[in-house]
Amino acid sequence: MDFAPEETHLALQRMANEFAQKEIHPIVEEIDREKDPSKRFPHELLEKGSRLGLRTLAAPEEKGGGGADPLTLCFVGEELGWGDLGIATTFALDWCVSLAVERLCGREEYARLLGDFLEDGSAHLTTVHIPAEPKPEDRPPYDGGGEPAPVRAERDGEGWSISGAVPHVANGDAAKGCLISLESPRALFLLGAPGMDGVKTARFYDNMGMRSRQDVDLLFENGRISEDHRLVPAGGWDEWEQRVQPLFWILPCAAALGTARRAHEAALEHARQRVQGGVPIIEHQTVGFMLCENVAEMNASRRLLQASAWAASRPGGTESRDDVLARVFISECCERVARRSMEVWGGAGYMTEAPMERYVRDMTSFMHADEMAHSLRARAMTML
Amino acid sequence: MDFAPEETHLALQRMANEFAQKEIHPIVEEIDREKDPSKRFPHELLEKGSRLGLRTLAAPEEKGGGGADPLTLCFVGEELGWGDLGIATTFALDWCVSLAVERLCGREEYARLLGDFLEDGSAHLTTVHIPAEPKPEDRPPYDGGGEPAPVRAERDGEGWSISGAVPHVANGDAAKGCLISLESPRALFLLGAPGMDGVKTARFYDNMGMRSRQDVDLLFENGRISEDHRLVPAGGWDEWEQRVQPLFWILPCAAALGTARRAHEAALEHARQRVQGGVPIIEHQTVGFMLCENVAEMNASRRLLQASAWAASRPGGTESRDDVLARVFISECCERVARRSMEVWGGAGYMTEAPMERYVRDMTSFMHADEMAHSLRARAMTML
Amino acid sequence: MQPDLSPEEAKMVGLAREIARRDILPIAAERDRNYPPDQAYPWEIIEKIDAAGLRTLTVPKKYGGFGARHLLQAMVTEEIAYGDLGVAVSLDQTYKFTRLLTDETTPDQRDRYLDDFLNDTRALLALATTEPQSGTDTFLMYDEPGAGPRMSAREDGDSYVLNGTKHYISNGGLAKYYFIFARTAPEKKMSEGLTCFLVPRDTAGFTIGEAHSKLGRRLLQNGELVLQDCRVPAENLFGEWNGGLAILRRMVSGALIPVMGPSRLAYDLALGAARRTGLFSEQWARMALTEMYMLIEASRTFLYSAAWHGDRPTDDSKRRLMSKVFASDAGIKVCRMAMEIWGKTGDVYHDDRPTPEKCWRDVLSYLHGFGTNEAVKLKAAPLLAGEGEEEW
Amino acid sequence: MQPDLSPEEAKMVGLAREIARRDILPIAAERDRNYPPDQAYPWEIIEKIDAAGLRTLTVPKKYGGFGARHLLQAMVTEEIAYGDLGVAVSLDQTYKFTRLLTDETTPDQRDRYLDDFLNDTRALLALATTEPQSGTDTFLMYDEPGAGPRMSAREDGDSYVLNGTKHYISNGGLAKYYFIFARTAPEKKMSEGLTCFLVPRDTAGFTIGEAHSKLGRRLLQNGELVLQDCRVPAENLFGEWNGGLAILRRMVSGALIPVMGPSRLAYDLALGAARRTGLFSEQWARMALTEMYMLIEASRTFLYSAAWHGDRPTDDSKRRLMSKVFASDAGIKVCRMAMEIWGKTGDVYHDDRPTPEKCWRDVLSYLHGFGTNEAVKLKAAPLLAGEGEEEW
Repeated sequence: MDFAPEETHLALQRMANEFAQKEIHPIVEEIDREKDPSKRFPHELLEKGSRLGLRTLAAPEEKGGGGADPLTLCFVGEELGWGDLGIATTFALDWCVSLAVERLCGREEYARLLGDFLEDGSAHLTTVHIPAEPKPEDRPPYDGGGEPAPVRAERDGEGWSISGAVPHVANGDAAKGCLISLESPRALFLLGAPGMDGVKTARFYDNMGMRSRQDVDLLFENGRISEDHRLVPAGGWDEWEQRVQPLFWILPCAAALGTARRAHEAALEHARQRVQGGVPIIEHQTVGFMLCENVAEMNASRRLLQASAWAASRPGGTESRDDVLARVFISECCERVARRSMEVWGGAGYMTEAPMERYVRDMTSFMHADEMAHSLRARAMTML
Repeated sequence: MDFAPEETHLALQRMANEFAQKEIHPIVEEIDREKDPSKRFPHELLEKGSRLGLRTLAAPEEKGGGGADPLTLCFVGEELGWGDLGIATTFALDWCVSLAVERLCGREEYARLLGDFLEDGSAHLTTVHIPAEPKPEDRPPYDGGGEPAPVRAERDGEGWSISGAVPHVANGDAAKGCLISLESPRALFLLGAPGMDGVKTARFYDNMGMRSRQDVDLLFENGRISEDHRLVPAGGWDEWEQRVQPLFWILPCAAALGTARRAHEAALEHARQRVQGGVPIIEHQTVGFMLCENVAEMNASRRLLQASAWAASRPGGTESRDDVLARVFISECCERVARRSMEVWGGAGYMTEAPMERYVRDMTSFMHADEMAHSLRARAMTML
Repeated sequence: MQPDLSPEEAKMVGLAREIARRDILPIAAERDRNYPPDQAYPWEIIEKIDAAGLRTLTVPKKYGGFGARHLLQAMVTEEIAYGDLGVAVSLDQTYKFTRLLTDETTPDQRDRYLDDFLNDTRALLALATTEPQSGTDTFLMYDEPGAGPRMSAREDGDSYVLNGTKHYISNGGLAKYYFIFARTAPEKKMSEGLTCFLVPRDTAGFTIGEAHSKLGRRLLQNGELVLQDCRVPAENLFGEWNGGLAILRRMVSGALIPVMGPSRLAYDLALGAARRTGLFSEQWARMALTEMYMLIEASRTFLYSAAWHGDRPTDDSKRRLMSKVFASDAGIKVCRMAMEIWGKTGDVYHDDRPTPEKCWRDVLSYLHGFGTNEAVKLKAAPLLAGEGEEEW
Repeated sequence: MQPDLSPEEAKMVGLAREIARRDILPIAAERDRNYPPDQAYPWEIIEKIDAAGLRTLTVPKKYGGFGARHLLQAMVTEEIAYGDLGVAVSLDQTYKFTRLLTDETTPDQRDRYLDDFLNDTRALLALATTEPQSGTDTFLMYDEPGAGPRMSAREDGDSYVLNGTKHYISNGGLAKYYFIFARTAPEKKMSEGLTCFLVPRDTAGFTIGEAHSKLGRRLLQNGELVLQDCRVPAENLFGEWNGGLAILRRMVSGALIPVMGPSRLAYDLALGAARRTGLFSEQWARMALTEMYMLIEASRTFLYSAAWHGDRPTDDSKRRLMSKVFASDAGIKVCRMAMEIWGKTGDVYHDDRPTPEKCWRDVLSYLHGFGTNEAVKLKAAPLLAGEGEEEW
């Protein structure tokens, strides 16, 4: 066993950290303040990142990508999340879909399906799940009068006709490629840029945090997917559920850990500067114990994440149950770290002029960004 | 990075698991029931373990030991703790002192100081801290009328004269070697079997859990330590505090994790068998979510522990702050796992005939067995 | 608010407090540690409790009791539980089932049993539902054929013959009279085939099996009831034939647990230790102690509020149920923090003095006692506001 | 117990409830989201509140107010807070400092200001201690030279001249009258050199600096008070010269926070959502909702109990302090669970409807409001029983 990061991990970590510091940090506050959710997505910044290879970091090297495995991506993702959680998870979603396509279809198909993505520095990827029956979780919590009908797929000749709304799709408006998982019959498709033309953004949500990311309802109006779009032959669903989907849970956690770390660093800095009771408050157990909890939870989260990502980097290595639970565990730890860090700042932490309340909003939104904790636990329960 | 256990880890893990199953499990309930705390220490069993190499597993190979590094010891420790927490921590303490002596003095001195330990299959090791001033934590919580004076060391010619009581020494009555850390002046000593003659066991505590271990007050009556017993030249205290002492926090955690795992396995088994509401209770979210929490906390604990132990296995690798906090984090996780597991059993978990309440007592005693959590946090706080 | 006790009520609380500290606390540790489960109950103390008028606290005045309301019952058992939780539970069970004995029995049953209960200074009561195959099923009234108690009762001439085993029964082996639930239409659901019987301990065919050994609350006997062709006269049918579930529903609709008794003791032991050792000068210890105080006060006001409503039209089962969940979790935290303040001695058994570890072991019984906390939540859920807002 | 309100008191609670739901709740989300901090306060609503007699709730009857006791105050602000926490806090601050204005002012001060306060339908009150360099120091009364407020006041003929800056002041910019604490013996400790002054907003040299933008509770203005050679007539000395700490001690001895207002709203929003979406059929959602109910009821009984004692000799500062800690933590948990039940929409801002996320943002203010929870624990600790047992 060897827990030492490799040279390539460290080099990419430095690069991402520099990008976060020089490019992300200067613009995040302005994005956060922008009221119109359709105007927050930082296209220009993401293209800068793309030129550094961040967008295609997970794509095969022979296709011009970075060829990074999940473990390496965790090092990069944490630094990007230290920059900004929304931006980091945008890249993470690109990585997840890219890895999914490669793993499910192999590299030759990859180029056919994601060629546009590789070449277009402004292209991003997303994913959509079409359940057999609409789930309670997907219904709006308030009286949904006037809501569009929930999405459904119907067999239509050689393909499927897709109609209705998919709620809360990450970066849905910016996506030029969409991985579609159809629950019934279990099948996976990749809808590329042309197919996405028939998909409309029906609503931008104004989320409290991760505001540099898009959270939209996508509306399919007689969209079509056909055998051409299919990723795997029938029967490949297990591979998807057990080996590929877990990437979507764990990779974004690296970004969350980065944001938690940034909140903690700000708390540490404040605790060293702020004097009350005659000494820097870091010397009070009231504060010091909170900072200790932060360190312990971040350490545990990072180790758990690395172990999951390492397993996901090997053939047949991942344990879906553990990955699902790692997602819940890490995101809950990171949320607590951010909140505790805000507490260390006292009243100042609650003010918008300080960065602390933004970290808390970001981490809280993270808990709402993908499948919810209860839903993940319910999923893990069946694998006990 | 490589998170795969090595062949030697797995081989020793199997050996320890077998020992736990065949030798430990059959006798632990009887030990637990024994009322007299001076009669519980399982000498015979420990000698059996010693013949398998468990007692001297951490001693240098060239001196006849197992030469196992801290990471390897974690694999073994978890299986022994899966057998019984008291027995596992007894071996863990042997390993800690053995590693400490080797690290602080090198292998030649090791043989001189611990030769008796290596040869005598019934010999165990312990450690005693002599603070400059008695700490509040070491005072009895109730009115201590008639308590012996707290231990103190006084310069006496070439050595020190030690008098008074040291409270709560693990396996103090069985120890034939004792690592003494003297806070003022900062110095370390190893008192071997002959020197231990002058040390009396003043009291056996009747602990609620980990009852196969000894928890005693040691009474020094004009004990003497001299330069002959000294482990390091003056100035070696930093090495002790930063590189060696952390082993005493983290290695026993492997044992705790083993006990937590055993409790969880029993809960899982029960949840699969027990039917209420028409289905096995594992299918109820009330129960399934608790078991999920167990898995998440054990996974996180194990990864954190392995990372700490791996670092401790390398020259200059360990980070004392992280190790201290890992101890607190892991022990608290394991305590929750045990309690949750008992809850899964409902009323049956509270009954003595089931093993569940014993696991809870064991894990709770673990939280009281070494330095307390608050004290560890206070220590870590100074290293933030 | 402050419990608005009458002087007579305050006197009863004071008597309970005195007995707990003078008579129970000094012997509880020794009995907890060294007595076998079937001999640990301190009968000499129940006689003192009886002499103070506390055994018959909930007996209506017309029968010579105190006629206590729920609030007083909760306060008295909390005081007794400061001495020992097991003793308090033996009393609390008796208090609850006294209401069955005095108000829901037939005149004939009262004639035969009430005087004896009032006059026998050691008479305690018990109610028995739990069986090896059915705990939460019965508590949550999972109303399917086959679920719930399996003990059977069949009519045979002028009597009923009961067969089966109950276990974990509080006061099982201590009580003189038992309310026992059995299936009277075995193929049917509980709601259609469960019946309650009043069974005196000396009934032929009724024996106490194992007295369960437990992690804590060891002064209370939790016993196995073994009924083998146990013949009960027809007059001892309690309530309606096949109407047992209604009784059960009222009886498990929310316990007012005396868990703050041991929690307060643990707090006192911790505060004393913190001052004595000097730990009180550390911020973490001060924070821990104020949190303990907070959890105790929050629990007590919640429990008392549920008890206060217990005698009013505003009585609300979900408030009682959830105060049990809250107070049991809070009590466990309080005792655990007290152990932490006792440091390395916090996990040590003592025969000769009160310890926070005994408080903790005792309080842990409420993780499952009166329903596992998770089951209690499921039981309370359907009682949440149906439409619109809660009537706060 | 159940708050034993008089019919008049119950009517006031009812009025508060009505205003909260009819007037405040419908506009709160829009103002929270879209109004700058210095314009978010809904003045038109304070006029309705005034018309209902609620602005002067704690003014003694002899001056024409309702003369409310602490319990009523707690219940009214909780109802208002269901509509919006910020509005409730602006009122709650006024309630608290009304007692200073009516009972502790000199007859001359009352002559000059009380009528105006009673008649101006928009008159609110504020108290100002916090400064950029001193928050917890002042709260915990860290009594060393240099610690605590730095704002200075020097005598100059018939007046005092105040210089310095306060910040984060609740009602800062909204209030008409301010109780402001300044150092009158700068080299000395707070206990020897702190003095309180009554400062009307229109005093020359007194300006409102920044209106702080906050995570939540955004309808309340928290303002910066900038005093530059602010000249206050000698008659506006409030209390004793150099005797400010005694006033401060009473004023920060424990807040009865209306945190359960937004918590109840969040619960209602979650329960509605769970029923509407079908999530209520899942055990985890039922467990979460009963836990929310439990935390709300435990908090309310604790808070009400502290308030009830507030008007009695048994008033106990540590009970009030720790009910704040408990209820704020509980409220945050409740709102967080409500957001979880709202699923992926749980973190979305809305202008046009109440959401649990606004409740959560609002409630988070109590992590620091009226003392950070950790500091409150340290403040309560010395009040724990000195010797022996707590007087429960």
